[in-house]
Amino acid sequence: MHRQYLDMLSAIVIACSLMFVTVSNALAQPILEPWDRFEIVKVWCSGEREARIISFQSLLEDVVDADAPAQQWAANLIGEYRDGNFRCARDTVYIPNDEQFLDVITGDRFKAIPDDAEKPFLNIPLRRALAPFASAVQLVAAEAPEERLLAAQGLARTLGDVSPALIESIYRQEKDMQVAAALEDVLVPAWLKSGDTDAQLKAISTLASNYTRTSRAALDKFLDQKTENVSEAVRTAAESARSSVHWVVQLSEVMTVAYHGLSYGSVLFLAALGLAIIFGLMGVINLAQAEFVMLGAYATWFVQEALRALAPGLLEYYLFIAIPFAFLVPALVGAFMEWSIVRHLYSRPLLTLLATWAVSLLLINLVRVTVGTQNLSFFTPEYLKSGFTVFGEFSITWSRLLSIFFAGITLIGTLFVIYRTRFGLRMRATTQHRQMAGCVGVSTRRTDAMAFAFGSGLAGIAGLALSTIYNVNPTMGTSLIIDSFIVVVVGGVGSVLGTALAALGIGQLNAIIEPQYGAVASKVLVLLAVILFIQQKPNGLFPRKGRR
Amino acid sequence: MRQFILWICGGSKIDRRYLVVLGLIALVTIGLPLLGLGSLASSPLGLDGFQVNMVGQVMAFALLAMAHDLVWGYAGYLSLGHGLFFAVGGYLIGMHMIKLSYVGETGVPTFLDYMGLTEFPAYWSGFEYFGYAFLAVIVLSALVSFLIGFLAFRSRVVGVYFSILSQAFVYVVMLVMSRNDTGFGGNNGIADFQTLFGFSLGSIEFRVAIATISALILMIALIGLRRLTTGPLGKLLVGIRDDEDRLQVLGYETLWVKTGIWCLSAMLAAIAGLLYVPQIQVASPQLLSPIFSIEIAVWVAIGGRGYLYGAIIGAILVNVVKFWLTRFMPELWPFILTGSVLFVVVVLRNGLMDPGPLFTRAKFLMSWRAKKEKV
Amino acid sequence: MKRRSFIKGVGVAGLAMSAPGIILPAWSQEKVKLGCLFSSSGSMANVEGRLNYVVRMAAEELNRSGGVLGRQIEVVSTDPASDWPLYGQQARQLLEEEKVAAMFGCWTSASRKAVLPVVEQNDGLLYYPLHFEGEENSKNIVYMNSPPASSVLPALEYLMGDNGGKARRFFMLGSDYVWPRTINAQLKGYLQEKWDIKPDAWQEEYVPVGHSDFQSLVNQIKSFADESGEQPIVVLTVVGNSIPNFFQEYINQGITALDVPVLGLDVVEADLEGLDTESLVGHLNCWAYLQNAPGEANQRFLNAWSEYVKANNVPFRGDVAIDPMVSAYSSVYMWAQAAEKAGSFDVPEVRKAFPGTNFDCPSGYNIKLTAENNYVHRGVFIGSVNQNQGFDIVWQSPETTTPVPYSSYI
Amino acid sequence: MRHPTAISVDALTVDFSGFRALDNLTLLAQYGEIHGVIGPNGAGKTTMMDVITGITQPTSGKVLLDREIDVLRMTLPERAQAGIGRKFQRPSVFEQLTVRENIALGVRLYPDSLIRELAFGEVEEKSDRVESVLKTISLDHLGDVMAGTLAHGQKQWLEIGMVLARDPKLLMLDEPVAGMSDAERDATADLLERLRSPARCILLVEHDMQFVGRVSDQVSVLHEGRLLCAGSMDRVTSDPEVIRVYLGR
Repeated sequence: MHRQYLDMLSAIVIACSLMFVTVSNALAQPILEPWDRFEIVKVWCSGEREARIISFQSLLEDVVDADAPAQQWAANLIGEYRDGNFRCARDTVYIPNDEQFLDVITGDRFKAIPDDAEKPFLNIPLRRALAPFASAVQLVAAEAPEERLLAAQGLARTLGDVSPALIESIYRQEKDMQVAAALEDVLVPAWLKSGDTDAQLKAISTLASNYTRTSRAALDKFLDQKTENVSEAVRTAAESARSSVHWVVQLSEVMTVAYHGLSYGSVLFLAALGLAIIFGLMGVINLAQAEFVMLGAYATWFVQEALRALAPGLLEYYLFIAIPFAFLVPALVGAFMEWSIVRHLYSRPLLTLLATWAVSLLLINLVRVTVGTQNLSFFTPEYLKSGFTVFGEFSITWSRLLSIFFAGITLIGTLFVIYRTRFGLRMRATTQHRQMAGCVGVSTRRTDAMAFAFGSGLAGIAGLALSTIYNVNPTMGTSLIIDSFIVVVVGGVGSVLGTALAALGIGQLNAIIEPQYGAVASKVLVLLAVILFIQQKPNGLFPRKGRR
Repeated sequence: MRQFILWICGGSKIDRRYLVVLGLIALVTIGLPLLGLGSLASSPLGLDGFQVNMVGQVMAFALLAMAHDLVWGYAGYLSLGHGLFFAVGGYLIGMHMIKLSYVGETGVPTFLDYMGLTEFPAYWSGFEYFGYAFLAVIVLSALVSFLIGFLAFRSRVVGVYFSILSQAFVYVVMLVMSRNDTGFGGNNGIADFQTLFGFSLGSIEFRVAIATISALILMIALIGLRRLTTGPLGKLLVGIRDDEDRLQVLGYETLWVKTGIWCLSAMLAAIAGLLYVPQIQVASPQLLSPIFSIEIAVWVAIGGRGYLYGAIIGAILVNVVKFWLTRFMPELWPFILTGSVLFVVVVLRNGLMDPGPLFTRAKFLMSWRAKKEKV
Repeated sequence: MKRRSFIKGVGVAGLAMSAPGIILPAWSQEKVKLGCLFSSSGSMANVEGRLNYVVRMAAEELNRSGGVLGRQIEVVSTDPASDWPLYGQQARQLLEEEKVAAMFGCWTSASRKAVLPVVEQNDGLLYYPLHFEGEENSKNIVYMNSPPASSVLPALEYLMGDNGGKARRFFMLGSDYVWPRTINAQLKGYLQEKWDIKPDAWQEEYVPVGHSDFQSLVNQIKSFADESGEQPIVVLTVVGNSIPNFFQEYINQGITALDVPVLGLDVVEADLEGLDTESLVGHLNCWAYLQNAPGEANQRFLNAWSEYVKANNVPFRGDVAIDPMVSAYSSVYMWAQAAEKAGSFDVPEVRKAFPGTNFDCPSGYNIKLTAENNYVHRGVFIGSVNQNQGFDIVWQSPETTTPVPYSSYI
Repeated sequence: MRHPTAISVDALTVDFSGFRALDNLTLLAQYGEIHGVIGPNGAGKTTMMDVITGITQPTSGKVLLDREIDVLRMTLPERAQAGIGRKFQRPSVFEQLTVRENIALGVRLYPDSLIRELAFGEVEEKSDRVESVLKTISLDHLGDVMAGTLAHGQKQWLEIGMVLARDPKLLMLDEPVAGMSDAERDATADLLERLRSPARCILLVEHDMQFVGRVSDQVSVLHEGRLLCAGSMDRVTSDPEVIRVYLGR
């Protein structure tokens, strides 16, 4: 009896909701009554898009003058809806909520829900329309300023069909400065449209205060329109604002390119450093270096999985916990490789080239057979998600920043090891004059082994850093190896600083060329540049000086 | 008779192993038409089209390996970019075959079509004539190799540097050729060839013919290079490999000697490519992949460098095993390859042609262990 | 002395080995052989590798139900190692040495182009499970998947329509080879003729196959989006590992499907493995099969696959099924049916039997071949990334579409 | 009578990253004489030769052949062709070639050769030259043995022979008798005597003072990259500076 009644009612609701204005009035009621709630979710689950949008609208209007609990309920509801947590059943909606399901109408909790309860599909336009309303409702409902700030920023993306007047009124009462600022951004378009000069000036000053392409575009649009109701003062203000914004935007774009160069350079550096050290010490190019990078990444992954299983609490920090492992695993493999193969081939660098290539093939296939070819899934810690804007359009992504950070640390660490430790001393001695070092009692064999392990370990660190940027699979290294060779060649034999500079330089070159001429062209030009460079400086940036 | 054999061997004494390999190739040259065509083809000894085709490919690889050995084994420069010249030959003969199938009719292959071309661009003209194509192969490979060689040798890029640079070269060219706008079919390369010299590429006759020709050319090249390397130039090369400064102080423009050898090797590699592509019927950037170029060096290393015939043995051995394993135990192939490379490089060092180190090293290990026990 | 014989040995061994035909086991005669040409190593291994197992699975199913024409099926797998010419090489081997009745293989157009001359010269059969650029119709290849005209265009139409968000500006990003270029050529033609959209409304970028650093490209997408008020989308035709790399960067630079949705034409569930899909929700792809496809057939297939994975500890996820898997799976059945109908295994007969053969594909459609061409009629799905590394079905064609090998927009 | 100047080293300075190997060195050597160059280790004897042969590039200074030819402008081979021959300190003969082939390497010369090389041509008059050189260095009985198997002294002579083969104007010998038995020294001394000719200047770097005194007419003493003093052997040995340097008083 009750069920049928509800269905009938909902049918009517849907029917009416197609007739816009009348319907929105019809819904203009307090929203604590179960039936109203039911109407809302019913439309949201199965209504036409227009109907749903109208429903959002009316919900917003109702929320404004509803009491706190009702506001809270509405805010949660629309939030869950946006995040795709609805499970539409025949006569209600459930929301997954720690192991349980919450009936949004009655507020009861259930262990299980009917099988036919399914998740409504929100297509792109609907989600676009929904987003601003959701933010608006939360803006109204939320007490805490940070929540309201979030909501306001959400609105700043687009105001959608939310009425500017409403935001205006909220803005008027807003106490919190940040939120107010965010709201100004939201209101700019409205203000510009309004004939009112003060509003327009306010809008322009707001635009002038955030240096983005969008605000530049807005100003351009504003300046283009030939409307009389724009006063001279406004126009000049707009023009000056436009030019300043434009200038900063361009600067920020340059900065972006430079940053891209930096981050790519740091990747190159990480990959090439170990190579350079080993090459410098033993004149051996280790073609398996790229695979040590891969091993490092896999070690990181295993650490992550171990943490996931044993200490989920620490999972957030797996990247740092993994550092020693990412270093040690390749280091050990490297040491073994040195002991079993490389050391038998000193004074035969060319054969070593082939031997190490074979090893790289072996490593790739071992990993392929044991772990598989699929990309490993890495958990992205909160602190690595997205990034932040420095100024204008120049924004920095955390993961890239992390790799730069790692590169910096590695550089410092390596310099320390080489110039401040006895091992480093032995290494430098051996590098400069093998026999002599041998004579003064440096065990060159052990030094070589250690250095090889050290270089391999560095590659492992590179793998750790890369795991946050690229995806990890057995062949991840192959694309890196040649670029890092070029770096070593340019940097000069075994010079850490040389490697760093070369990596940065090539990174920049890439970043500058790629946007215009594409990835291939950048690689080609870089190589040509390197060849010409070698014509001038056959021994790289920092040749090892000394008497023959 | 003996005179003739000496002439073949070059130098003053008879080298049996060299003659064996030479004989082997001669055998293949004669055997292919006999076993591949005619009445014997159907006999249990007979070779079917696939086997003929495979022998043909291996012959082309052997030629390539020998060209590589000329640079590595004799001048001491390990090239990890010989695929570049191989590809020059391959692509140009490919252009020839494409052009052949478009003689007399309008229109262009799809990969040119994508670039919005309605007729062949200027640099394709003339490729319908084999003579022209062949000339182009020789000239282009010589040109490219001269450029690389001259730049590299002039600035005294040596040893590992040289290897890496050659690899970087082939890598970059691969990237360029993988682009569609380059006009050579991009990543797909150029394919669907129909005929060459009027043969249909699929026909057994053609396969036997090209395989035989490959073997013949291999034989001729082997004799030629053998005479070259045992002759005065060989001495010069040994000199360059062992102590280049010394030679220069003796007044040799080693730069030109090296560049000359490098170009010669490049041209041979290009010819090998020219023989290879009609047999696999596709010329794609894979010919330029760094891995392939390294594999060439691996053949030579396994066979043994500095013998010429060593390179040939290496190429035959590795590729036969590869063909065979990728079919029967695809999983095993990479491991076997790595295993054999490591064995040869670490234990044998000079390749199969010189199993000496095997024993000496064994002895060394023995004595070493004995010493350890004493201590 | 010793050495000489050693060398001779090498030579003889060489000749002997180069004739594996001799070494072939004899019993392989009674069984009928099918060949697999999917790489289990190299850059394509991650996606192609699964197809080997799917084909085996289908073959085993057929064998359990008595085989084909009373003969059991033996599947011969090879590993072309993602090396295009090697595909041709091994196709030749399968046809001329193994005498396989049909081959199932290739993912990239490059590999198919390498096999094409081989199958044509030997009059063999290749079942090709991927959707591709079309513009080809060989009598020796059965194209199991849709050409762009019947799969991509509907998806684009959807995105430009009301429910798709009225996309009007297009950033076309692809790997640099034939498939992406042809697709984009067709799209451009389509947009101009059907929607009268001007060339300044799109930007075309290509990266080398296997390109991994999308930093500056994603940045370009950003500025492309900011240029004008109209709704931009990305038409993504990069392949292989470039796909996850691209999405990783897309996430990192914080672009969502609400700002610039991505229509990933080669994106499959497998590519989302290892990505945090929360921030990818709403991006689209289009295939002739999606894992969430409704219907019994799909359930049966999914269960069979997950069991097969468990039983043979296959190194791939048992809970992920992608279009090419289903295509490869169906193709075995399509072949079996044709063979039964022809009452013979030799290709000309089988080919004659093609028209009318059909199969209840896991996608829920009854897919069929007609006399017109060698393209299988498939249904079309448009999927949208959901929170759990899968695709929700946004739209699916009422019935199978008629494939159009040669597009009119090119 | 004074012979014309063969080689003149003028204000030559060579820096290796910080360490100064040659410091404003000036040295003259005439045709027809055997000019000994002595000095303690690190005095810069070998470096000077390296500069003259072109293996090391000087920081500043001049080297003139026959008072006009600016040697520093030429490449290594060009210098050799201009008539500068040099025997290295450690014998650097090609051990995998026979003695005769080693000499032959010395005889045959770019550009006229390489073409013939490729034409497989043995060249008559040149092979005669090879034989005569073999006689001069009295290794004619060992023509066909591998150079690697020669005794140390014989290697030294062979290397001299290689250089000699082209009949250089300026013949630089870096420690030719190092590690030789007395008999071998005598032989070498005779060899040098035989090599002396008015058209040739022999620059002899040697530690063995007694040997230098025995063969050379002029002696220059180098110290820390500078010319300490030059003149006849007796004059030099009586020079207080030299004595101080050698006896470290």
